[in-house]
Amino acid sequence: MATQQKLTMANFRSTANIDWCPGCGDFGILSAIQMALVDLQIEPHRVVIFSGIGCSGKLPHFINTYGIHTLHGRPLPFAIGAKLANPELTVIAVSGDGDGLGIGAGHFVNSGRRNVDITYIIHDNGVYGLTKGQASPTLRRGMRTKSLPKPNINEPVNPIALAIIAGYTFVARGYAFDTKHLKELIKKGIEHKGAAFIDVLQPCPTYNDIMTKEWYAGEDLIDSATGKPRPRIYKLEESGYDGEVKSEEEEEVISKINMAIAKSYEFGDRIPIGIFYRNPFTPTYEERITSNSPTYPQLPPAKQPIRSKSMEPITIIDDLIDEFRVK
Amino acid sequence: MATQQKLTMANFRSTANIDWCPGCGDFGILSAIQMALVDLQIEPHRVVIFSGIGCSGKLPHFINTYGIHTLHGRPLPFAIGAKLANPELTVIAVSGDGDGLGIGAGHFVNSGRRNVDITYIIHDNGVYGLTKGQASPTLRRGMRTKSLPKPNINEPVNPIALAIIAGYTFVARGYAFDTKHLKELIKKGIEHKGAAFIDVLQPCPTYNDIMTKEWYAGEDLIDSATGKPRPRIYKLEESGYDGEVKSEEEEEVISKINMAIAKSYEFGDRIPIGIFYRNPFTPTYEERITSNSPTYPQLPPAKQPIRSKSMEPITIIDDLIDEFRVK
Amino acid sequence: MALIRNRKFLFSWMIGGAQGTGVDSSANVYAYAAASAGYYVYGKREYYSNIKGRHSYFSVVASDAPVNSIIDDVHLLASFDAETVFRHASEVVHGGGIIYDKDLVGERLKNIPTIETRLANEIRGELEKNGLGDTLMDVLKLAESRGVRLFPIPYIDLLKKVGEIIGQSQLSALMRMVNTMAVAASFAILNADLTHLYKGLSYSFRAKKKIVDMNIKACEVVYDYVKSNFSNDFPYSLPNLTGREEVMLISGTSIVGIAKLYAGCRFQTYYPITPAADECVYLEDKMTFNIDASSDLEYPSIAETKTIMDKGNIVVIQTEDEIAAINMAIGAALTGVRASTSTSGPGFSLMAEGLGWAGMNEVPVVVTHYQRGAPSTGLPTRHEQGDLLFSVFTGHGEFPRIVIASGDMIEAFYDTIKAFNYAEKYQVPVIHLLDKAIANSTQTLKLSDIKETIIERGELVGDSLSDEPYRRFKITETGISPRAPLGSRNHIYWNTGDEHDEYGHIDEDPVNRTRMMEKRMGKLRIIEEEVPDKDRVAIHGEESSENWILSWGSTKGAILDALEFLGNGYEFGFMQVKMLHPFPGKIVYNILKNAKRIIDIEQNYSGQAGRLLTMNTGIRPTNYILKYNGRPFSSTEIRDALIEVMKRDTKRIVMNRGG
Amino acid sequence: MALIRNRKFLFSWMIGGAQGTGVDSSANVYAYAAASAGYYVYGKREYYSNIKGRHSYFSVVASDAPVNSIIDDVHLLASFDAETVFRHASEVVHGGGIIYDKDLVGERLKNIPTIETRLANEIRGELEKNGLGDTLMDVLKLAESRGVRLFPIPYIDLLKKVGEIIGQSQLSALMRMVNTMAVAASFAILNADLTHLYKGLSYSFRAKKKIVDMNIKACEVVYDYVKSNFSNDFPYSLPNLTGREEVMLISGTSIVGIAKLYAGCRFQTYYPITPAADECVYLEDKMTFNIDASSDLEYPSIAETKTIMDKGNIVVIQTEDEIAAINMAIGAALTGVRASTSTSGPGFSLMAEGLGWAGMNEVPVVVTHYQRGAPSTGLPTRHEQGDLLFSVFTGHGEFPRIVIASGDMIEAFYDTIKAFNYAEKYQVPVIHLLDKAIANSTQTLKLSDIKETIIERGELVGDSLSDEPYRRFKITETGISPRAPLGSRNHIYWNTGDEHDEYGHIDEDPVNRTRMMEKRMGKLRIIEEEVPDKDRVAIHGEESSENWILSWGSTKGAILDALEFLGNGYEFGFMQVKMLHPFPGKIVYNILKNAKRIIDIEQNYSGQAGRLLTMNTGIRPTNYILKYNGRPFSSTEIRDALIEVMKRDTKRIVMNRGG
Ligand SMILES: Cc1ncc(C[n+]2csc(CCOP(=O)(O)OP(=O)(O)O)c2C)c(N)n1
Ligand SMILES: Cc1ncc(C[n+]2csc(CCOP(=O)(O)OP(=O)(O)O)c2C)c(N)n1
Ligand code: SF4
Ligand code: SF4
Ligand SMILES: [Mg+2]
Ligand SMILES: [Mg+2]
Repeated sequence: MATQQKLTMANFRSTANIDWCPGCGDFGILSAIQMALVDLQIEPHRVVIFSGIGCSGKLPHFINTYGIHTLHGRPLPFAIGAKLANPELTVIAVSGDGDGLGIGAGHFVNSGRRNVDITYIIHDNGVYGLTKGQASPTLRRGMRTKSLPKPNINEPVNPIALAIIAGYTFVARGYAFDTKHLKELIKKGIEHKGAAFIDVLQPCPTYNDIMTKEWYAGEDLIDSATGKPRPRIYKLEESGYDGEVKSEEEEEVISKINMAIAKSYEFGDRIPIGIFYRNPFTPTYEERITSNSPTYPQLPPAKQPIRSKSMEPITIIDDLIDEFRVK
Repeated sequence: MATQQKLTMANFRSTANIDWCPGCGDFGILSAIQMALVDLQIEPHRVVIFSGIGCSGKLPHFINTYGIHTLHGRPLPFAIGAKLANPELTVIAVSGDGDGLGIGAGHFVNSGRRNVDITYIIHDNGVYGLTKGQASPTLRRGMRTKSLPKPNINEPVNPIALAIIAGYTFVARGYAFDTKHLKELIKKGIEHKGAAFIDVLQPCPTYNDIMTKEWYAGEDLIDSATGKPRPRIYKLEESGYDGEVKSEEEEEVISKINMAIAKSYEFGDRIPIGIFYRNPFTPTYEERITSNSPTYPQLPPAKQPIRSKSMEPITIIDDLIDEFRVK
Repeated sequence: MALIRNRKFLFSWMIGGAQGTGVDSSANVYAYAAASAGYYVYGKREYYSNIKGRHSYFSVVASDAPVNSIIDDVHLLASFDAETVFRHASEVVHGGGIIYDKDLVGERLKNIPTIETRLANEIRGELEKNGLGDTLMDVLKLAESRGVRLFPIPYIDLLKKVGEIIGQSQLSALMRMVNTMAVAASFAILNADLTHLYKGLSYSFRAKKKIVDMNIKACEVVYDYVKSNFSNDFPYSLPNLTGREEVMLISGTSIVGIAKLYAGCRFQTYYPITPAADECVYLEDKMTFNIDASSDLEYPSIAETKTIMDKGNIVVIQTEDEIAAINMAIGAALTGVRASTSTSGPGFSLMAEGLGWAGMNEVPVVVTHYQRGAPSTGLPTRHEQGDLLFSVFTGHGEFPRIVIASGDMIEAFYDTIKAFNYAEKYQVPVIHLLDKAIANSTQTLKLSDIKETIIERGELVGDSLSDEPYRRFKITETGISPRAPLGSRNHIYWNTGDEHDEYGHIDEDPVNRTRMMEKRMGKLRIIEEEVPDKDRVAIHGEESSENWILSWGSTKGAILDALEFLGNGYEFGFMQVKMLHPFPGKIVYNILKNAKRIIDIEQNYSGQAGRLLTMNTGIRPTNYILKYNGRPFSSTEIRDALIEVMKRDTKRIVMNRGG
Repeated sequence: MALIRNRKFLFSWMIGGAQGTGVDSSANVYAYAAASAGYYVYGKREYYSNIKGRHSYFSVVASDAPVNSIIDDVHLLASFDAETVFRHASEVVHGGGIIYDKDLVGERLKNIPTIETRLANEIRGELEKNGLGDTLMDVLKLAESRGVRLFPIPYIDLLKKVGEIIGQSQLSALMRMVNTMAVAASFAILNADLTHLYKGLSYSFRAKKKIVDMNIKACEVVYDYVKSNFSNDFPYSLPNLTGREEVMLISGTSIVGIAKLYAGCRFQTYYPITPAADECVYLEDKMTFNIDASSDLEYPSIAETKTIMDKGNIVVIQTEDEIAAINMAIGAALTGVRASTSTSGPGFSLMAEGLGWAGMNEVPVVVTHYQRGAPSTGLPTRHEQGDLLFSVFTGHGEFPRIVIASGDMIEAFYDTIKAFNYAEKYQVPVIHLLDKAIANSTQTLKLSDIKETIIERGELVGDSLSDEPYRRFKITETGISPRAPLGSRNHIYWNTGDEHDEYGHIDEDPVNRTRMMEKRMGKLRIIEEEVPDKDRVAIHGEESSENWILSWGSTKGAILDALEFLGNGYEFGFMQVKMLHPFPGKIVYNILKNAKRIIDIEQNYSGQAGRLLTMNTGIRPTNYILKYNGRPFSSTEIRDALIEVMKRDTKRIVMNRGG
């Protein structure tokens, strides 16, 4: 690669008009991704961002990288297809919580099992934003956000625990309005070799009138001593928690899984953000493909020539046909 | 209900020809279900068994109860629809591991969140039986069963842990060839108020040449002391394990969840069967519906009259229309 | 059927603004007020797939006779932001007026990022052509030069005044009333009776009396301002009318919701999607309702004890996806319940497999399918009739289904009930096609249009014991086998998506297979024989004409209105196909075989109903009037296009109006 | 095109037995042996959706000229269980023979639970009519009375003998060879050369020499037994033939797999489903293959460094469902890779939404769709052509796609390559229709039929920098915009399922919408203009005839063979539609407009191609020959039905043969 000018935020801004509601947490996620790419100095054309459908789904349009706004619930299969076809791409996928954990739950679970080297971000706002505020799978039972005619009767899904059980090897939670912290998580997620999942708490000021910015800031939890709000959100790394798996030993892995899952149930007056779990030892899907198909890393599908310059196929099928030849 | 003759196995046998392979674990599951129904003395017409597609999917045809052989991956939505429409039915759903955890994973997760009072059984044989032995989601990475051209490159899903995280309130594992034990699990699952999930280890002698009956019996693990095989399978209840949640306290619930998940990773030379987790405190979906809709228990959808004997609608819509009337 | 030709009055009002600033509710207030003043009203909503900030607008037509569509002309444009005026000023007719925010006249086109580049260029081009700059004032000047009256309103000043009266000094809180003020200004200009507006406010804000009172104050202030600042000679007015029948003002999704309850639907599943979700949220809200427990009730056979209650309930489940939605509805339907699911294009695509299972197992399930701009995610909040052929052929293989489409809200009401009747009588899935135009429009409907109806449930068997084992799929002459709900004593059966024998067990025997295919598919013939012609095809206009219009679904309103506007000299027969599958080939053929012209009017690219016509009768439309820009036809467009067809025999006219 | 009329020999052999007892592999051995002896061979497999125990059978036709279908007559039935004889004895012709297990003659029909009640009753009825009981012996007697020769074989005794020779005393191990013995007995009766059989065994068991050797011993023993126990005058024989071209013996799924590699497909996704999975498992097995690194390679533009290797690889992913399969393939295709997914009916239903996204975003993706018995789960292992209309109209809304169907294996090979060429040239999803009959049949194909071909990739842009920003959906005259793979320098773009502007950003502007619809849908016209007629319609038979056959897909073989058997006196034109969408309306119309008879031959209930014909040309078929019992047409059936049509002008003939 030729020496390049240093990339700045401007390089990652597209010309599309951002049409999220004022005060939406999605703005924070957008900047965090852009900042992470600036920090990592990845050229825009080497990045592809996939999204599903929802307010969150519009995100790729606002970033100047390849942006593929797919179908509701399906960003993961699309993203995995692109990444495996061209592993040199930096692939990020984003979903809403309905997108990723409702209609997309089957892909969520089965993608964990593959551990493809992508970064997957869920905009966790507790509602189906773009369809006007129905309960999303993360909304707690009994809650009744603005648009619900009746309180929610579904138990919420626990995205962190689900991701760990599904096999994601990097599992973290961020907060949309702590952009710097989120940026760091995204950077680590991109740098992590394997499937990184980041659940991002994202206030939706329009429809989620319960889990608001103020709520996360603990404005209803006044510390009797200081008279100040006690923020719900705190950072795992500042609390001495370490979710990093230190060795391949089953015992170590399971103990870290357990610790992380126990932690993931903490969600009320205190809400942890940061890395819950990271296992650098599980081989990526790309490595596993290589074990069956040794030329894959040098010549992944997108890099393979398939014809000569005179348009003839270059695949030799004589030996394949010969297996069926009648002798 | 008039006094009835005692129901026997014969009452639960259908006339359809059972066409599983000789030695298939599915036979054990079939008998266990039939035995459970006999033990519980539930009249055949009050039971509906839903299944997906696969060898496992044929099961309802072999039982003399209502039997609904649905689509690949979809028994849960069908079953939940029927149960909620008529909560008096005893509803059992069965899936293959591909059916329930591959294509059906999204329903698996989201059904846990509802805790509808049904019993869900997965035939866990590590392969896609009816399509001739491809790897199922529970097959471990690196394994190469009979029909695979290459070793499996997916990480397995952990059905027990997934079920607990998803919200099933009764989570157990059985073994197809310990029919009595399995029968007891199924009985408890049916009696449990809420969503009961039972993962059944099911040898597939035709395609899974690794996790065979002999393997479960530990025939490759010869105890050097006794010279006898050391069975892999052991019973949780005999090991002092108790997965029953004893109080509604969050702490108790989370500690039981953690214990169960830790246990669920034990799968190798020792494989536990029995109840991993049971939480009797979570309200069922039926109860939650009732909280919004008080007439539901007495008049669930299937029991409601909707017309008069002269075929006129009996729903009064005057007040509904009045809300839109221009005054 | 004669078309109304004695209409005296038709007034078209439009309000616009950013999403989230109350355009919708102020339009409802206006529409209700106009209806309350004695008018028939039709309102059309346009909005982006966006929650806040993008431009939305509402057109409301008021008339002394029933009106079924919008027209292109705007008589009075009410606005409170600049974008609305930039976008819509050119639609206001000579003699019409524009209400706008006096303080915004300096706004420049190039500073409004939500106007698409293409449109901005078009507007700029028009301004330049007239030697104007690109401010709001320039646009207004241009309008004025075309004879449009300008009504500048100092909203902020007036709001401050209101604030003083009600004791609220925070401007941001007051700003929420600016939309109401635009309506009140309209009423003042139109010399209309404010009391109707107040009724509209009470209707719109229901329980929230405080808000209503505040808004009433705001109305008064702006009304006074208009009266004292502008001359009272605007050519249009909305005097109180008398003599109209009692009406309701309702949207398509609500009337379908009511119809489902009335039809006895007791199980509804859905996954949120625009525009179907509104119907489902309505049903969630009305989960419990009254039933007439005093009538001679017919209980389902499986109800062993007859519980008498005067409240019924519907179970409404928000599922994890549309696959679960269709399959859960089918599961419920198997218990004998009337069950349905509502969705739109993308969701419907995901239901293809489930629909086939229902067809194979002869389960009555109703899919209410609100079409929207497609393909793929398409134009989620815009209109289209693009899913017809897909609905007729959804799913691999061949299974019987019924596809019906409603032309307007009253039809939607009855068709909803018919959908369940067909589903149960013929034991087939029924796809009820609606669309965004019906879903999101509001219209005054005569209360007298809601008449008695009946519920037909087809052959249901009870708990009776018979000598032979129950055969769920018994081969009968009609192909219809008596149906038993799950849980019926003595009627155990099996279902499978595999080919099956009469008991429902898997059966691969070739002879059985052929029989079962014929049993199932044969039901289509029975349907053709039994369903009355009028429920399959509606004929409007001049039956003796050589010139025929072929259409289906919500184009009906605009076509009927256009035919009225065309007046004498243009006589058309108008064939509205109501049952699209099985296609009423014979009926249609007999009418169209001698037509000189067959003009296919549809809101899609390929003339899908025209293609079905050819497939089923061999007859081809001679001309097409199509539109696929995401906006419903106005009656003006259809009128113009019909004239063009008649004058020049243009073969394919693609309309592209609407913002 | 003239049909072969100089065939001298056609011999039909059948083997049956329970699934899991080697019916399939013994049929392959036989077919290979016959091919090795110099014959052309066509083999059809029938089996239940079951792994072990249900009846399966294989019909193999051998001839001195290419053969493309089976016939109804069986000349020699080879069996080793009772069920096969009960089921198929009646198909054996006068002069033919039945090989069976001597020890099973006492088996009773009523003790065979896997025979469907209907069929058992039919067989019993036939026996009773002839005053016979219900044992296997009775069935054999009946056959004998019709002039069928009986060849009882004492399999167990002979196996024991084999056991002695090879030193294996466990009968259960020896039993696995009983299928081979049935083949060897056939060879003995047919006076055929055993060395071909040995080649067949080596081919079938590949590396497993020990098994081959054991089986050879078993062949010898049974051969000797037959030779010394039966007279040598069976009317049919299989002498070595010379003069045939070099051939391969292959199944449809394998040849498609090879074609995909040849076409440069480097990414395949699938979710297991019958019968598509076999193709995918084949590809998984051939994950690495040779490429001609010495030719003048054209590297993709994004390959910054050109790695030269003589091995290519294909990534084959077994996904969690078909929704993931289609979408993952699309994701891969976006990187510039040729990507495809293979499926059957139920899986295809789940792809409806993904397909629409590909259409909307102009992504070249190939769906190889093997039809099977439908609707729903249907008849998973049986044949049908029931998904045509669904394929043409899959998905909500309107988007361009290409639907092609192959008539036989060689067509399947070239069509696979064309599918990718079309997909890339026109940037549309391509649905390649195949079916169970092609997938699971084996046929001898001339090696010389695999000729050179080219790979057309359409407009691909490289990394070149241009002055203006890249517009992925640039409006062009053809509607085709130069395509850049993800990762290309200077070509950043966006995709969305929403309507979009030229850059790929969401755009709801009505004018843009209309343009984009026209851009995309307009490509169908370009396809119609550019694709040569012969790739859209194939004409066989007598072009000058007034009597035309209309068909598509795998019926081709049986129709061609039937036309040959009909001989002079019956001259038909046979129009095989190869591209079903866009439908070659003009070409077809010009040929059929003057036809007196149009006989639509299809394997579905509603004559789907006939309906497409009418929809696109207004022309209706005059007669139908249909079959939907899950079994492919035999040429005999088509011959008989054509005669019936010609003699009696029967309008709709539904065939129902095949077990
Ligand atoms: C198959 C399908 N079903 C439904 C929809 C309608 N839809 C659009 S956005 C959305 C939900 C978005 O919620 P979420 O994923 O939480 O994203 P958010 O808007 O909250 O960011 C839905 C259901 C769709 N586009 N496609
Ligand atoms: C939508 C769809 N995709 C694929 C199939 C093909 N199919 C039939 S059975 C089966 C897998 C069965 O595996 P599993 O669920 O593990 O059940 P088992 O046979 O092992 O009991 C599949 C994929 C189908 N019927 N429907
Ligand atoms: S609706 Fe909520 S999530 Fe969507 S843009 Fe507005 S604030 Fe953000
Ligand atoms: S293939 Fe396996 S799971 Fe299926 S019936 Fe045979 S043994 Fe059982
Ligand atoms: Mg959300
Ligand atoms: Mg399985």
